[in-house]
Amino acid sequence: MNRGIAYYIIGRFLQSVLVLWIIVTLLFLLFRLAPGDPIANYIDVNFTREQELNLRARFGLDKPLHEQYVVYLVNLAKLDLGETFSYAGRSVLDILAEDLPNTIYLTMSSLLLAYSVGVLGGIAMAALRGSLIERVGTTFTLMTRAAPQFWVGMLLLTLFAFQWRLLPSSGIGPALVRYRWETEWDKLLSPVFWRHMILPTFTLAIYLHGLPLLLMRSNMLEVLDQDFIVMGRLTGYSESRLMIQHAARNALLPVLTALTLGIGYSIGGNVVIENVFSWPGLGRTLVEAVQESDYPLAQGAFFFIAFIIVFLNFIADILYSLLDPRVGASAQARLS
Amino acid sequence: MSEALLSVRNLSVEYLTQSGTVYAVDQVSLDIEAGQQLGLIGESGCGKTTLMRALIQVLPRNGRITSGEVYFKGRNLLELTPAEMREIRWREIATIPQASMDSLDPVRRVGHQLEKLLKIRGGLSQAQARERAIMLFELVGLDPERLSHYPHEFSGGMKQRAIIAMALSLNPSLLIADEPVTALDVIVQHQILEVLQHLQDELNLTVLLITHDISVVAQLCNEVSVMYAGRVVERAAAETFFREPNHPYSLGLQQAYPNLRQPRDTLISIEGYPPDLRQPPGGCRFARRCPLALAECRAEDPALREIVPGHWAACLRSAEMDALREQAEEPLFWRETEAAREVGLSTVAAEATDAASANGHTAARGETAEEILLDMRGVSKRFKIGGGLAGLVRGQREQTLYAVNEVAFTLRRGESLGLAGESGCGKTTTGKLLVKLIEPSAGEIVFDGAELAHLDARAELAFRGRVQLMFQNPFEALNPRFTLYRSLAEPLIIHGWKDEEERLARILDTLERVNLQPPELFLDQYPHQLSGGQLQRVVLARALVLHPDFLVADEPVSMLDVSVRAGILNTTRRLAREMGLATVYISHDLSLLQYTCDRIAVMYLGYVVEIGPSHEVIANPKHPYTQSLIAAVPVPDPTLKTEPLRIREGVPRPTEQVRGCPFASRCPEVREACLEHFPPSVEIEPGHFALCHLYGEHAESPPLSEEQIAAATSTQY
Amino acid sequence: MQFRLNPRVILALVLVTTVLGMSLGAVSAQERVPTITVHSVTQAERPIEYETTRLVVENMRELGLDVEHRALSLLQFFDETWFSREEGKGRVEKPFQMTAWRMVGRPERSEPDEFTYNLFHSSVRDGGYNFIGYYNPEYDALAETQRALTDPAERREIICEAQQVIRNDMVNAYFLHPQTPQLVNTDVFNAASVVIQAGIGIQNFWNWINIEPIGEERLIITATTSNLNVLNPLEIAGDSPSRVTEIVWDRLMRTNPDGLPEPWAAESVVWEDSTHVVLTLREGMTWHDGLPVTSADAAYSFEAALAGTTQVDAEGNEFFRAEATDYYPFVSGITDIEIIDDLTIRLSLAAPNGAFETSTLSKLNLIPKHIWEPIITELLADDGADVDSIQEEIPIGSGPFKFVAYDVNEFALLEAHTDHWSAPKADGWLMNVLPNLEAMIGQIQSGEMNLLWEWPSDPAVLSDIAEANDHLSLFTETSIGFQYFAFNLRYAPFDNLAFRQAIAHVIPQQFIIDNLYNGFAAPADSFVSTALGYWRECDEPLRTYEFTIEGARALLESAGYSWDDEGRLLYPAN
Amino acid sequence: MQQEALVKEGMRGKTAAQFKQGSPFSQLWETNREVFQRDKLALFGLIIFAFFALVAILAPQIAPNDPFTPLKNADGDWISNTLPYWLAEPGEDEAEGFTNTFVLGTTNIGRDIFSQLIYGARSALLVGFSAAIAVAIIGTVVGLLAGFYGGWVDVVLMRAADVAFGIPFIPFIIVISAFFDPSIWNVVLAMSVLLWRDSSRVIRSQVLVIKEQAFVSAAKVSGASGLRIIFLHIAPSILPLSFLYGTLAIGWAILTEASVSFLGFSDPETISWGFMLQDAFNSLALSRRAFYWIVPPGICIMLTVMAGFFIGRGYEEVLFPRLRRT
Repeated sequence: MNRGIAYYIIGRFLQSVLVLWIIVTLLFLLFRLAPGDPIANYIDVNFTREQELNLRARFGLDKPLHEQYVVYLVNLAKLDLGETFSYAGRSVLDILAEDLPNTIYLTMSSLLLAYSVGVLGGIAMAALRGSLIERVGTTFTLMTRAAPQFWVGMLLLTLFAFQWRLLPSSGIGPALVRYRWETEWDKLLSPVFWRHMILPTFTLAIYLHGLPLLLMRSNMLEVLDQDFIVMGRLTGYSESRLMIQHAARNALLPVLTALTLGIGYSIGGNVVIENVFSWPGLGRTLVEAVQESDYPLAQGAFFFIAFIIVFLNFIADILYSLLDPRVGASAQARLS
Repeated sequence: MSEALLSVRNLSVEYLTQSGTVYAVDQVSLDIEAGQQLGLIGESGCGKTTLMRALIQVLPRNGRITSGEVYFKGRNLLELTPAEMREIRWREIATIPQASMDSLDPVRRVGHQLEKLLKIRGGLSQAQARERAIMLFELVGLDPERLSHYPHEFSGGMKQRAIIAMALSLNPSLLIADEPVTALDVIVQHQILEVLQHLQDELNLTVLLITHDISVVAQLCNEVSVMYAGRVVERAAAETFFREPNHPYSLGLQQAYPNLRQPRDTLISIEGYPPDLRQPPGGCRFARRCPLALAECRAEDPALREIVPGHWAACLRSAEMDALREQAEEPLFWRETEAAREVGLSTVAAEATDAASANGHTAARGETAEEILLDMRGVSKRFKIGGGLAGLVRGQREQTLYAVNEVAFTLRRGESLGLAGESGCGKTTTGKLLVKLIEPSAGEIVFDGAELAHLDARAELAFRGRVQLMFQNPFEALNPRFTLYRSLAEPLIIHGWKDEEERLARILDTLERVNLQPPELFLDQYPHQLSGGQLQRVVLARALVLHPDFLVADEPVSMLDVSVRAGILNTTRRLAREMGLATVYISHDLSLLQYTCDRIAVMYLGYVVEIGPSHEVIANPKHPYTQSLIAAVPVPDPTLKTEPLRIREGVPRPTEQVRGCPFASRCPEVREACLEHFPPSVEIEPGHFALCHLYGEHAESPPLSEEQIAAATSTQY
Repeated sequence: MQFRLNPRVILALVLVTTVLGMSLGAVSAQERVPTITVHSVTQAERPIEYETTRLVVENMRELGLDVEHRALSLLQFFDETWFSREEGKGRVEKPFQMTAWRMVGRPERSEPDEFTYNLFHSSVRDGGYNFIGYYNPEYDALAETQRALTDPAERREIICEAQQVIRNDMVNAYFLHPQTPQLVNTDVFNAASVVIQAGIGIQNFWNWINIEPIGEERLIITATTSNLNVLNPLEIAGDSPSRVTEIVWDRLMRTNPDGLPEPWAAESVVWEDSTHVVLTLREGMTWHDGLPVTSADAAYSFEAALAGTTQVDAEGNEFFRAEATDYYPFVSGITDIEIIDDLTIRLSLAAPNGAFETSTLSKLNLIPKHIWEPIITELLADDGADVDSIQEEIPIGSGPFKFVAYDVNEFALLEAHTDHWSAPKADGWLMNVLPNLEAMIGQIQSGEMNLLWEWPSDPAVLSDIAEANDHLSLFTETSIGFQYFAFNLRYAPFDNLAFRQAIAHVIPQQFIIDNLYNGFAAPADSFVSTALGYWRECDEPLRTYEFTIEGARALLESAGYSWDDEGRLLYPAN
Repeated sequence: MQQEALVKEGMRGKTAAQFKQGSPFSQLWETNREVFQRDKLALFGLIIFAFFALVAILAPQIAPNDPFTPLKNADGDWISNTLPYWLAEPGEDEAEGFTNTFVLGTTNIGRDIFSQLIYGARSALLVGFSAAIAVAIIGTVVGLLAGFYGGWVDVVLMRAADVAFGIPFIPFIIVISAFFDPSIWNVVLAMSVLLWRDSSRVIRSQVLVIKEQAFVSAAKVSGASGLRIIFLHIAPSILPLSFLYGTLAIGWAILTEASVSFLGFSDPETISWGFMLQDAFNSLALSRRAFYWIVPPGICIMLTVMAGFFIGRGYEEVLFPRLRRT
């Protein structure tokens, strides 16, 4: 790794920190300046004024805004996201740490499925360009991208869970099984968990496969027109070798970046599906927290998701610069 | 012909496009014998690349071969299965494709690509492949260490060498090189040619060289074929071809471009452009542009005939050619072609003025009589890249690019100055400084007595009305969404010409001056409806529509086909005289500058290393760099072989300022003093300056030893 | 990119137009009744309440009123109603005028004191439940009197009178008590063993210990849509956690299925006089960790609820900060706790309290001193934290079910405490959190769940399911909770009785019950549910307000209201 | 020959007004026409939009019933959970005291689903097009300014875009919808605040390319002001890109509005397809297998979003001809 890339990574890192700081500040302002009292819903109707003041003090809401901001930043830096309103005595981090793995399992399995299908499909579509199969295939893919995810989820739910009763409709497993899962490994090794994951995973994958497929297809078409592929043809390499080893490899780079970015966006975008399937993940917690006006939790969940997105955007950039030797240098080459 | 290695018979290729079928190659026959080097010359769009791709059957999806045979070592390639054809490719026929800069897979190391080729196509083991790769790199003059580099780490010349190495990797019987040196700097170009020349001599290669540049053919080939509009129009041994071209087109091409060794006062301009191959005209396809065309030329399609043994031409008048040749070499004669008449070149006025100015241009000028219009006083331009908060968040380290350094020269009214140098030497930046597109970092530019940096808004607008720029790429120089009328009216509108009729009158007048006739015909057109030559005339018209005092022409013809270059140069030169315009030409091409300019300044790494009267600089170069540049220019004459260069390719990046001479790292004459002291600007002849220690107080400084040179240059290269 | 005018700007515009309109109409002496805003939560949050409001708003318009229906998310809804009672003192500028409201039927609300006193006593106007601002000294007296009476019959008389006053004053426009449809899987449980608590339904303590498994499945599996976010005996967190706490922790008394208190963990409850009561614990009770339940534990349960510190607020006023905020009000009347022997304690009250057995002895959870004393001591030393920030790793109680596993907002799993003197018949108890109703009915049908008690949606769906599935039996019980429209009595036009009565007349009670509730509701006319039979056995029936728009108009007319040319309602001339 | 003909036509005497002024935007129309002429799917997309636009405009005329008011039978009771007439048992309706003319049946509180579907087109198109316009305008302006002026302007605007990229999209819209008035405009506003990020980046890089083209330098050399260059020379070339991102934003906006409605954060006073699905989901349409209620709104969303995609693809093919199929 040359110095150019190292410098690039440091620059990108600082940039990510800057972006995160701005997001965090916006988040702070959003939650503090929004209409409505952050603890309104939490204040019991029987509260005396004193009790209310006390509660405000407990959540640091009695201080002037700028002091609150400093405290907030310091706490965030310590990864202290505060205490929830609605979960007694539990820290936001605690709740989110419990949700995060579930969200990650769902995201990763659906992305894995979607991207394997998408990449292979994209290569196939590029190879079959102009054919009827390609036209039907891409139109179908466009349809899946146009259909609301939750609606697809609803239809799958109706058919597979309610009509045919083949698959469980919600959650990650019955409590009687779950309470024996002491570690994440127990959960991951349990077939029950995987059975519960099938419907939400497929629902997400149906939507997600479109991007890699279309991207792969257009990248392939673009790469296939490039001079080094012509060169490959001139050198007498076979079409299939050119397609897979040369074109696909080059076309794959943007797809990989899209995947890395996709992880972040999926974690943010799974909100709807997690709610349809009552999947105990970050998204469901976020929606519940917003509905319950549990401000610290909503803010924490939002921050968590934003953090993951910014982090993965950073990783995507780095990955791209490592995978594509041109990028690191392009920061320098941009000079002339 | 029986022993021909490759024999093409009546080959036709078509492209199916949305706007109709393009008959790109029409009944072409061609032979290459083993050990022969055949140069295939032609303008862009004449079908030479299509022909090449058809030979090895890698046509684009919409192309197809409609007739003909291609015999290679006795087998008809067109009858082979795709798998058999794949076997032939590279093993038997290797190709250096056009735009080979992008022909390497950007995400794999060059060595990997080469070794993989050797393994898969050559059947070598990894170790053998490695060994052969090293050998090949050495053969083409590349450091084998570079095998582990990525393509983006290679300079253009190095990439081209790598491609040549790949082409040679399987010992092919035939090497096809498609424009192998196009878009390379002249020194690099020369070196690649040297490599090819060397390989030809060493390996006795059979080569099919495809190029638009007859100089390259003159240097590399022993046989020449000329293609025009999908046909071969002439075929001869190289020496015959250059001595006695038979087809008028060949003759025109040879005389259309300035030749450094045999300068001419006026060049031939082959007006017009090749016919639309969707509907090829009946009769001779060149007739419209041919000064010798007769009525029957439009009716009868001439076949390729052997005039004398070994010399073939497709012209009805080829028999009379020896008699006509002298007449055909007269540039004014070419104004009589049908295409030229259509654009109004035959008008008496244009003819007279062009000729007059052409004849007058070399006359010595009284230097005192003319006032100084432009004065560059120690102008420097540095670009800061990266750094700061912006650079930090973008991940860019701060770097300073010393693009232009202490450039000083003056320009008088009506005078023309040429800026020469390799790409990256700062000549374009200097051009931008001259027209105030960018501001200098140091120094002053004084235009007509006013310092450019301190113009107020009104003065700046006035300045903008007096200074204009002409661009390299005419296809980009006009807003594609504007009609030409609008494009030409823009400067007038900006400069407050409110009256539409006055504007129109000025525009029409200017279009006429640039020989676009009748001007009304062009006003409603969009840029994409015009040919490159026409567009460049429009660009010139736009530059002149405000009647400026000063014009900067940045590579004005480098994007154009050879046949129309001369027309643009002639017109520009004439108008500059007519309008008393001071002109700065920027070009990498010294022969062009010699043709157009009173004085030439040679730039290197942002410094003007030599400046003086054109004929002086060309005929009697003082600076070692200028000497190298001139030596590197290929000559369109097979009898004049160029000398090997003593200078290395590759301009270092000007990111640090050296203590000594900026050229020291490449200089064949480098002395000890060159590393220590910045060279003085010495006036060797009146008005002829060189920035070199060879002529200054350190002239006696001892030359460096080989080791010292290596040490001095390793830091930069 | 201004897409929309700020609602406040619109409001301002409306006000300006109104003022303009009024000044134009100044020729006529009478003033138009200004635009009325009726609040409700959004359709997404409570669809039926929302639809009801829409319906009533439509009908109010028939009276010549300009009515705006303002549907808000819960948070904003509370901001603009509960927290905006008085001009200038609320969270929003404008105090609320009329809002859809509901009181949920919780077991502790079977005791009429809660509603009688808290909803209408003038002392709780500013911060308490009397957010409508009802002020009637005559009523205040009734509410205070019933508190002091310990004789049920005497109390009933007063409570009947109080109901009359509220009904006649049309303080709140009641319209129905919801009936929650509930399902029990009778393949799993003996249908005869199901116990229904008056005004509550099957989700009651008695049912949990009585319901009798008859087959392989010996676990009660139920579900809730609401949060299950804390299991803490000193906190009342909500409906679902209460289901758990009431069976994990025992209580000295329990409200029986008819809504009346009876001794439970206390073998006897003896009133020495109206302010002293002696409680004797049953022998042999044990905590789930095996230690015996003693009088010290019982006494500590009260002490823990009373624990707190005196603090000073930002303005320098002293105030008492209780650790167990939720329970402190129930025990604040206790002046002394005396341990008499291992099983007996005596409580002294500051004043007689007729509701003490129901609202204190039947509510307070018995907690083990050996676990809670260290916790409370630590909390008292710490300024910031309350007892509600405590979540035990393994909660220990002495109730008939003991804790096995719990996952916040996911599930709570309990097993039978077989050592309990009234051990449950089932082997265990599991409650899942299932916010998704589709999942809930899927599970009840498939047998993954065998008892459904919470159903916040269309009741017809459940009755259809019960009909379609032989193994599911439908139970319905009228709730002690009720739906109503609350008026802000402090301001015009709702300070006028005739006006309020007219509004009451335009609520299509039966239509709502038939269409929105599909019949699963009972008409309401008072804050005491008809499900609480005892407290409704009054001499005089309550006044009825039948649905009649014509009648409402006639009522308004006779009270001096009139209509202008555009049909808009005008205030009476002074 | 040509020349003579021209002179005969009297071209020499033509006045300035007779030549095309060649407004820089005049070719935009050409580009648009090219998109729809070249690409049948894009044309199909346009037809879908036109169809839904017509439906939206004529909603009060087409819809047989008010979308909100529950329908009542002869007894005044709501006609709830009625099957579409083509699925219902004949005669059942008469027995219940009404005539079943409902194309898609009724909801659980007796609202006409078909009428809701028709009115839903209004909010879908409203959301889609206002978001598209906002995205196109913000993205274009930001991209133009950042690309043209570079330097600090660029850094600030592109960091703002990075921030927008870092903000989780749906959660952000949920939070905004929950905190402020539940209104369709807040959803549009929230989307506009984020969605410009893609278009601005692409437009910026396109501006960087165009800015380097010689005709822009030519304008500068001629003394054209920055604004003149931006609006006359650069903007017309990047407007098709704005259209492209605008059309893509239509789909995004409709999908997002549907998702947010589905989660219950939308304006309860506005019928949208997402709201209908939310209503259906919460009213247990799934367990009733009320496909006539669940499927049509989803299809409508899908069709409108696809129409946006189709048109977007049409633009893409014209703008980035490399992807063109040959």
